[in-house]
Amino acid sequence: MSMQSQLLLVVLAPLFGALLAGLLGKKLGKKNTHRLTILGVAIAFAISLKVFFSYLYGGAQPLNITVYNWASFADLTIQVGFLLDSLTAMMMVVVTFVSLMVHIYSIGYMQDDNGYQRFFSYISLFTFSMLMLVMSNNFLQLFFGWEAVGVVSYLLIGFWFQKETAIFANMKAFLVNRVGDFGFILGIGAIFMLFGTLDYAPVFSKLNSAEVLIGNINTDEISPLAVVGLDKTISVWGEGSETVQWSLISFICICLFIGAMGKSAQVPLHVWLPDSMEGPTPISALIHAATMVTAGVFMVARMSPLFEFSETALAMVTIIGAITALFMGLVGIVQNDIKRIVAYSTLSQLGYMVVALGVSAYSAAVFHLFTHAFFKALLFLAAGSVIVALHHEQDIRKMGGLYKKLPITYWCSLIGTLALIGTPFFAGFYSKDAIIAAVGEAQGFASGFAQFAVLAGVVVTALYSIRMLLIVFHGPSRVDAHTAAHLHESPKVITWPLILLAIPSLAIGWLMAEPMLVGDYFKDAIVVHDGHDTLQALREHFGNAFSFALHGFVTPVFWLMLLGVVAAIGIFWWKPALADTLSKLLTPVRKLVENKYYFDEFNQKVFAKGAVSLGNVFWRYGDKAVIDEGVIDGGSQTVVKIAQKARKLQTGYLYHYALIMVLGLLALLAWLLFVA
Amino acid sequence: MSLSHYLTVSAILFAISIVGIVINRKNVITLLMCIELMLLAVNTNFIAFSRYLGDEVGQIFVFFILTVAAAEAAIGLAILVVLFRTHRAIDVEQLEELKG
Amino acid sequence: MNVEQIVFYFFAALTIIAAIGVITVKNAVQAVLCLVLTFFSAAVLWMLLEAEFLAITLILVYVGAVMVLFLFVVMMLDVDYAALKQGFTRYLPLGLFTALALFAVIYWVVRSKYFGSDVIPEPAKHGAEYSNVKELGRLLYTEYFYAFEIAGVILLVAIVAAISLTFRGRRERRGQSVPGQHKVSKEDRLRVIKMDAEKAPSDELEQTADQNDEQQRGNS
Amino acid sequence: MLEQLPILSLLIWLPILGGFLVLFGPGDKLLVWSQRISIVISVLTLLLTGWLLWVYQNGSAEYQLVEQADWIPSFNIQYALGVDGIAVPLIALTGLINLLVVVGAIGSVKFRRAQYFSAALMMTGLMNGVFAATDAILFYVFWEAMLIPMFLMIGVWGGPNRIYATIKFFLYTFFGSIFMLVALIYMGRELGSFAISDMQQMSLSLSEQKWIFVAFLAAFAVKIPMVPVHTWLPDAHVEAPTGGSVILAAIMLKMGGYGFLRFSLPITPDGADAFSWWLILFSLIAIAYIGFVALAQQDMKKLIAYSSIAHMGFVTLGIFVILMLAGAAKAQSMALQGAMVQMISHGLISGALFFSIGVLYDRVHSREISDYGGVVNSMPVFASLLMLFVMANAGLPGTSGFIGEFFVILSSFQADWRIALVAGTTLVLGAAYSLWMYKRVIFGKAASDKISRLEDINGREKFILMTLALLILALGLYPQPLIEMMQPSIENIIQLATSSKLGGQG
Repeated sequence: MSMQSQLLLVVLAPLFGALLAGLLGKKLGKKNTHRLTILGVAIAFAISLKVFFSYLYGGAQPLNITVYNWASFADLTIQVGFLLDSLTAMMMVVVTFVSLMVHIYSIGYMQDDNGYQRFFSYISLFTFSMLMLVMSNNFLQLFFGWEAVGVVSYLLIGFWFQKETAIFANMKAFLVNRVGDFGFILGIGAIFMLFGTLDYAPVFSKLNSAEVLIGNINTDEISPLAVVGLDKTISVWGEGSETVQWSLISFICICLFIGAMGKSAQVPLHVWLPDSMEGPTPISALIHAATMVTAGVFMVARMSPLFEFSETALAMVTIIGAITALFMGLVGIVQNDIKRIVAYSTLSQLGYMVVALGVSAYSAAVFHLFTHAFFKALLFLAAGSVIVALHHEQDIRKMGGLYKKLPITYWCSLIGTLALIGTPFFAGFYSKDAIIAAVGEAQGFASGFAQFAVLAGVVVTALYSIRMLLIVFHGPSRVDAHTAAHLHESPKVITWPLILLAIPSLAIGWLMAEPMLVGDYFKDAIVVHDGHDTLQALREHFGNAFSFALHGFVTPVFWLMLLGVVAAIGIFWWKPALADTLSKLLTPVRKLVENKYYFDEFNQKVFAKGAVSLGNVFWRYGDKAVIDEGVIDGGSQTVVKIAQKARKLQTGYLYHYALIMVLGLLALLAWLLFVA
Repeated sequence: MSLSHYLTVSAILFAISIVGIVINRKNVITLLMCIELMLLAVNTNFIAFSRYLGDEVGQIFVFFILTVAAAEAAIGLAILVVLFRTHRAIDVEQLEELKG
Repeated sequence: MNVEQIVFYFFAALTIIAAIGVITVKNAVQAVLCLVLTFFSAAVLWMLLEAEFLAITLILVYVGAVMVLFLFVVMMLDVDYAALKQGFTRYLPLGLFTALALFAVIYWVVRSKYFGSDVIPEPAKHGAEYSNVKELGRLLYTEYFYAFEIAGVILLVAIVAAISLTFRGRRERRGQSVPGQHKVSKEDRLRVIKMDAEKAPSDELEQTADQNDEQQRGNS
Repeated sequence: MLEQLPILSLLIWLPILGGFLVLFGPGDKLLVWSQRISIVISVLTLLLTGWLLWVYQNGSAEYQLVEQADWIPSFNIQYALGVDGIAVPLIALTGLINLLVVVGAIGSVKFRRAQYFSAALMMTGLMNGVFAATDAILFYVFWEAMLIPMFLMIGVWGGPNRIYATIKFFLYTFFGSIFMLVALIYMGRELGSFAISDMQQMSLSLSEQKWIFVAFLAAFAVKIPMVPVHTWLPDAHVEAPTGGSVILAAIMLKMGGYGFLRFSLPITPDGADAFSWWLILFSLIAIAYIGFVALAQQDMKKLIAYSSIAHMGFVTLGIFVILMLAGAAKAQSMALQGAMVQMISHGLISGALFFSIGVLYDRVHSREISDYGGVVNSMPVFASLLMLFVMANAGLPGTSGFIGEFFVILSSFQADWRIALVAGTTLVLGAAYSLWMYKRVIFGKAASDKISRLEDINGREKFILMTLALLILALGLYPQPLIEMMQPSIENIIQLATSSKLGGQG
């Protein structure tokens, strides 16, 4: 089978699964539906794995494949096609593997739901869309995938459409994402303006030709972009000589990043992600932890040749990422909904990835994406397991002491938590440590703040993770008696995916750190300019995965993490009274954090209400009052009024007519005599 | 006697008839009479010009005007009679069917 | 001042005074008589202009026929002329203004600067052999024959119109119409109306009316 | 033999005569026969459009399938027909929508159904005439004649406030087209010919061009409609019966855009250039301002009507932005392609949306959003189809609604990024009003017993909605055939629109 047909199979197998499940689900029955969709995703996973290994061990070359001409006119061709390189291969594996796990898990999680077939159709469709996104070789298809995952996410958040909160959350998610897409499409517009094409290949090759110039010409005199004709600017404000000009490359990067902010839930476009927890838990794991939300990170990494040319954009990326990493983690500490805690943790971790992008440590970011996908999916699915066991109870205050009853879930959660907080040897350690190291090396704008944020974030991460683990699994049971009586470990279809995800959470960092983080696995996909290479230092003293982890025990990062763990144990387990004292002491801060910095209130009042009332004003005063009643109806009424006045002229009295005639005659005579 | 004298006399007659139309706006009979006066003024003009320019055609014109005026007077009075029969009045102000 | 001038000024003044009388006197009969006087004096002025035929015609036709018609109508109709004269002064200023302005404009044209005897000298008087009637007759029956015929038709039409306007038809006789009485059938005289039985409250009636409306709407 | 078939004449006269046949033939008394005849005629018309698509040769901007005969020789007015790449897709759309409207009317029109069929058929013929006419006066006659069946359709089968709506609709559009007639007559007198292609070659001074352009603008801006002459559309849509709304939205609005492409740009390039900033400004207002207005609507049909105005804003933006893109051939093509694809796509999407609202209206007899809620519980198939249409309306990639917006935003970015910025707000606004409506109507618990007892769509409705859904997806996933068909004509229009008629002075 040729590469093209294999790749097509990767994409189409889940799509067919989705179509069959969606259109014929009722006829197929539950079993056949999940068998079909799982088969589809399994095929995709198998091929993805094969492709991944060919890049990891076989050193395969990047591949650009055209599937069909989407549109071509005026020597512009827009194609649908695949760009296959190491980055794509990695993403394919992440997407298909997590998706496969989630498919299997859902058999158990969704078994009693009425929308069983619909659910499988959606998640297979999501897998298709996400694969289209990561495998795209042009911006149009990227945008297609970008929007398609958004739509499926919309459908899945609102899966339980009778729940008012769910259908509010899904609309919110879609609209906030659309705000990001608004930036994204402008970015694509700018790319089209600058490069005249929508394909990756010409864009990257042009940028590459600029990049090779960096060492060869005096960059103080002329920028390499100017040499290849990419130094266009656009006027942002003003006319004539007083215009404010922006570099188009920076504009592109900022716009694209706004898109990434929407999808990867960066402040201030993060508001949708916590609400998206209204959806079923498997999709929280798949979409809102492992894959879709990392699309922004993937996209920026994919566009690394572009971002490398824009210090401005990178600085912005750093700041946004740092803010998200720290402040969203803080919110996680005060949450009581098990899924929301994990969601805020996701936000915070996404922040880490974005900071890494901002300091040009793209491979660290992508590697964190990779490891995070496993352990965060694991955490979500474990949370789901708890929720199922407790009959859809999500409040951690009504849990406690579950480790005996749910041993597999507990151990998997523990592994996930340890990976998350960055315990050496666990997957999260390698990626997170690399990010922190890279930020430490960074020289750019706001790198100081970023450094503080990522370090403080370590403490915060440990705090909320351990807090959740302790409150849910340890301590006294607060489960109500009826539920407690029936409490038992989840069925195998639920626990097996947990175990299968726990393995990479434990080991993937150890295995992959060498090629991906310090090796040259990403050499064909990610471009880092020489001056920016913040991972250089890491590369030099990395040694091997084992020694790096050992070294991890003596870094300040480890001690900060330990501080967080100890603090969490102290506050939330050992002396719960301390928690109350602290929260009283820090009331204003707590209020602020508990209300998630009032983002939701602000958006709801200003944007949502504002837009509707603005619409009302436009409609009532603009359309109805001015145009309709004023001009249109007003105009016709004026005609009627004038006519009514004019008919008064016809008095019906002959002598009036006669008099007017005489006067007219008089005027005419006078005019003839004295004027003409 | 210059032409101007005759023309002036007819102008005065004409003006008087206009005053008559305006001030006697209620009485249709007076209106008719004023119209006769006006025609008289016009006829006088014609005849004066005819005489002073030595062209008898002007008098022919007067002849026709007299004919038409007589017809007009006859029909006008007939209308007046009909009007009086239906309205029991010849007050012009009651005749406002033309009013818009 | 020669005789001609005296005659002119006298009759011109008489014309004007009589004309003023026409529009001012209260009594309609007097007004008609004033009009007669105006025509008379105007006829004299026409005589001065050597339009003998027309002057005579004016008196014969106008004074003799038309004015008598006027008198006849005025006397026949039972009109309160005094009431009609009300509001006489209300429009006087406007009327006077209009008339004066008109007169001023006309006078501006006809004053002696343009039509004086030095501009258009008075033509010589015709001799005794000149016949105004003959001249007019020649023109009328040759060049203007068609117009003359048409004028005749107009007069005819006027007669027909005047008669048809005022003619009220034959008086009705109160006789018996035997054929009419024979043709009458029951339907012409008697109509049977179907009515609902009497119901006291009025709102029920309205309801049925509403239902009817609905039915109609449904049909349309 | 078949090659000699006067396809265009048949496309015009077959439905019109069919309409008369239904009207004066079986009528309402033999409703079944009226129905059968109407469907047969509609299917024949659609087959003819298929035949047209088959015989139409891509790759040239020349008029094809030309027919010509003297009509009023004393004024050199011809009965001249012909199609190029921008007319063919619109005729195809007309044929399709006609069949769907006729099929859709079977269940939902309750009285005078035969007359309704006949109005729809006649309108189809007349609309085909508008797109196929190559003589300006012939075009004008079809253009105005089309108003009559529409006027009747809204006035007879419309809602409670239909009289106001019809009068407004008629006066608005008629007011605009009168100026067009004046311009056409002026040019015809100067030129001695009313052939559109001659007018396109005609040399005109700048002030002439400005006047003619403004006259055309009055006609086309009302039709399409542009802000601020758009207020007839919401009223007309709200009062019109389902089929009327569909035809109005799917095809009639497109005539404005067609007119801009056929008349305004080629005949008065310098005039258009002089006003291009204003037109772009009003297009942007249509996109952003109307987006907000749509957000405030409580009536589903009004909401869709306003969203149509916003989408037509993209058409006008795409058409006029090419005047600011001198030299950028790719972007110009892209803008016009975007505008044209947007027209076709909007025809499908708005048609589908109005049909969907008709489906709901037939069951619940209300257009108020607040009367609905939780429709998905009783009508799952309908809900999923409506989801597709709503998403297409919000410009989701993969559906046809995306292409136009995407192309126009991309190309207008090159003219000025601020244009793209404002145009891009539709991504948020379009999604906001579409999805908010969907949420309130479809999602949630069943709002009332009535809603929970609704029957899902029947076969007839399924046929209509599925057809449109498939086309929306097909066009979204593979627009190349359409684009290829239009490209030569679009290049021709760009050529005409960007070359000044002022002979080097302008």
